Amino acid sequence: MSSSAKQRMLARAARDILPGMTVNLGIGLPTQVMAHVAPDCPVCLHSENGIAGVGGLTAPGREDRNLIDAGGGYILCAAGGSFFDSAVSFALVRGGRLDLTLLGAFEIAANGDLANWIIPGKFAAGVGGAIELAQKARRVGVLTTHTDKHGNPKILERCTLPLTARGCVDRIYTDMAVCDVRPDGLHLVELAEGVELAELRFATGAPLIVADGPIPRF
Amino acid sequence: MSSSAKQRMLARAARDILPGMTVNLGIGLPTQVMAHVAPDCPVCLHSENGIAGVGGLTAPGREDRNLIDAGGGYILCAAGGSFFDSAVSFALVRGGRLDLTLLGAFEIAANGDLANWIIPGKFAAGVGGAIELAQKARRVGVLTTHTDKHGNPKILERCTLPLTARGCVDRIYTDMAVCDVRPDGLHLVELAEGVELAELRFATGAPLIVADGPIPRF
Amino acid sequence: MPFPDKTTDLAAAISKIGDGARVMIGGFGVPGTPFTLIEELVRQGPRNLTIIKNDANEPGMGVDWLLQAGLVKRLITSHVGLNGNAVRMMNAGEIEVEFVAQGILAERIRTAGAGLRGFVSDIGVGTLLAEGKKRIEIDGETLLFEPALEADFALVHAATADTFGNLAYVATARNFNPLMAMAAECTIAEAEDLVPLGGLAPDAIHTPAPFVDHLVALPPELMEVYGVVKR
Amino acid sequence: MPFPDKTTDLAAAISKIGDGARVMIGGFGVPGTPFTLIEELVRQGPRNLTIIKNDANEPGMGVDWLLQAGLVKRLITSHVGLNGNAVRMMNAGEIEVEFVAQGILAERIRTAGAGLRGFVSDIGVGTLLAEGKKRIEIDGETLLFEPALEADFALVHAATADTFGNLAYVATARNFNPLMAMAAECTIAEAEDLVPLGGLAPDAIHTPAPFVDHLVALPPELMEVYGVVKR
Repeated sequence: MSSSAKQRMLARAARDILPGMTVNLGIGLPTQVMAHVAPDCPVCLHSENGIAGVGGLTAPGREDRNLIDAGGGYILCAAGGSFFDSAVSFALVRGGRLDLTLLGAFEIAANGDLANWIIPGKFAAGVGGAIELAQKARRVGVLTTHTDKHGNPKILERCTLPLTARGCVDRIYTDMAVCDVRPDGLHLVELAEGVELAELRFATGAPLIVADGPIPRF
Repeated sequence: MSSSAKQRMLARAARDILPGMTVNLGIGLPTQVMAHVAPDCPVCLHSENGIAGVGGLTAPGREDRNLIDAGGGYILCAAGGSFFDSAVSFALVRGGRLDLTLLGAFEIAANGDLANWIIPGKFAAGVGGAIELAQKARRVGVLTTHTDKHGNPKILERCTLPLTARGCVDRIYTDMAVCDVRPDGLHLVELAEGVELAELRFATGAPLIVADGPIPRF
Repeated sequence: MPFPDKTTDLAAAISKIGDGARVMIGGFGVPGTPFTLIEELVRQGPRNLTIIKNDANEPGMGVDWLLQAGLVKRLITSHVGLNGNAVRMMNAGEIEVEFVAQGILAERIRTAGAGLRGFVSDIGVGTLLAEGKKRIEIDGETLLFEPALEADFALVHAATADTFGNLAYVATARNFNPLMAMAAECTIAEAEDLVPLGGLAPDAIHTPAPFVDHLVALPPELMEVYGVVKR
Repeated sequence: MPFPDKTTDLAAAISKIGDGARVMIGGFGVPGTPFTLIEELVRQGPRNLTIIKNDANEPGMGVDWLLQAGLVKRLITSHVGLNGNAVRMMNAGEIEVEFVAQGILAERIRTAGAGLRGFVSDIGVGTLLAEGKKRIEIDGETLLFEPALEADFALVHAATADTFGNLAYVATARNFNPLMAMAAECTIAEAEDLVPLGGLAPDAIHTPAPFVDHLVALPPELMEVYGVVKR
């Protein structure tokens, strides 16, 4: 993934973060989306270790040893932010008060299944908070390179890895496209600048439903 | 119940409130026990509406409109007291952090069954916090007149009213006696000043086990 | 990072509550009862309400206004002993009353707020209160299933709020308020003191703003019913 | 009304923990991890411990000290991704690891603290994480029973404590600490700042003193491991 393709993907995901939302950004790529949200957009950033109102990353040397996000990054608390325990933090997630989460993925299926926590025999460091975020956020976006490092599709007809949650994904943002999971299958919403439809179909392991007319670009 | 018998009963119950205990006193007679605990005895008084560290009743005219006990009395918060929500308050009770509760009773059975919340057809205003206090405090004392206002025994072989909790009572304090519930039945522990054993047996609706030797008085 | 301003007009906030709504109301006795929100609810008058509150207040106060106005179909509560009017209406069949043990009521509300379906406990096993409850066998022991208790609206009273809806309660006025604020589809808070963003220490917030939908600032002079009860 | 003074000596407090104990340890990453209590636990060296903690810290820190000393039989956790040593020991069969979804872990601990037996949820239904869990049928839907998770000891880290054991945490160092403080037979707290009775505002206390058994005051100069992690 080129740096410019990555920036476009991050900026595109950021456009779906709307004023008034409470949002949780997963570790890795999703965390980087925040830099693309307009600074005056009223968004409450939740991190599952116990804060609503993340105010950005701390400048080096100014870190507060007691104030991190779930990825271990040192953060600021915005005016109007709050701290709470881990039970309240997940009550907020499971109770329907999280409007949006953006997560990473190993595999996504056309029916919205998500696999992002275990590769049996290779990677199994624990599910952390992913399962509850994926299953219970009101809206779930996945942010990922369209293919893995070997060029294989990460979007499949069915996941091969153990699932994080069934049918949970609403929208997929990649370096190549934005796709929506709908009851009748995977819909192409937008195509990245410079990507051809044939190229996208080749890199996608599930049938893509494409509306008539010009495909919007991002 | 004469005023002096009542005071003796309250003072006797107060002697079982030991340093370091967290204690909940039910509405009515039990609440009055606190006046008999030595002021320098380190006891933490819990009220189920959300305080640990009740510091006594407020002087008239000095009430804080936001600070009451579960009976609606205006109270003080001692230095070292804390406030919490109703879920935490009952977590403390059910979780085993309440060392002692003293409750009132309609009926008590020799096996420790307690009935103190409903008289079908007559009185049914809700169980409040009684059931969890009775079932989960580490030690449950009952404070009551030995007989009802018609002179009928309140201590019975079996309760006739719907139970608050089964087998929960450890000790009974009345104007006539202190009795313990043990696996083999109801044991007389102490007899009130001026009460004869025969008189006590007559006023008690269950067999009393009395140890050999002189009976301690209170 | 700015946050939404959730302050709104009293009438507008309460107008969302329609006939048949399930409404949780904070408070234990007077402390923490949102009298101003209740008064406006009575003024607007939706009917057949299910009210979930620890107690029924006292005659002429709070929940009693709703009862007297005939707006309540069902009351889910732990105790109504201080309101003889509620007892009378219950005995006369004018309202349905479901009694729940106080800590179980608190926990069922919290369970809804935590997005869980219910919990399993031994409270009430072998008593009248177990009747009609689903039994669950765990390790050979028969226990009771207590379903989550959720609502359409929660009306809560806070001492202090910021404009985003972070809430802080004082003393024993906390009680059911933070639990109910989590458990309803729509949470409406009234606050005695409204402060700007940052006016509440983030460590001292009892209800984080994401749980609160609408916020009504109370006038500096509170209604008399909020005061010390003279008995 | 005076209250008991629960302050005690570090070694004496930890000496209560014997072989085979189940020990909850607060903290999410560095914030809230009671490093001083853990260090003393390693020094005293009880074996076959079951450790319950959100994560395994990082190599050379906290829980990793217990792992390296060979004191841990079983680890119940949500994620060990930042500690490659824990992953290696797990893969080599040197420790048993039970992974629990983070919010379910928090809630199972809280449920024990609340004196309940378990809760029922739909989290993980139809996935690997549901395997081996008891199913409960509610209104025709198959849900999962999550048992309360209790422990013999909880080791927690507070920013401020009074002598009675009321605790206050700061920022994201709160995390699992208040939940674990409620869930163990015996709760041992370390505190950076010890204040006299009345030194904590009763509205701002996160863990009420009745949940705390022993309190260890930390020296003014904290170990380096409490500081900002340089990566």
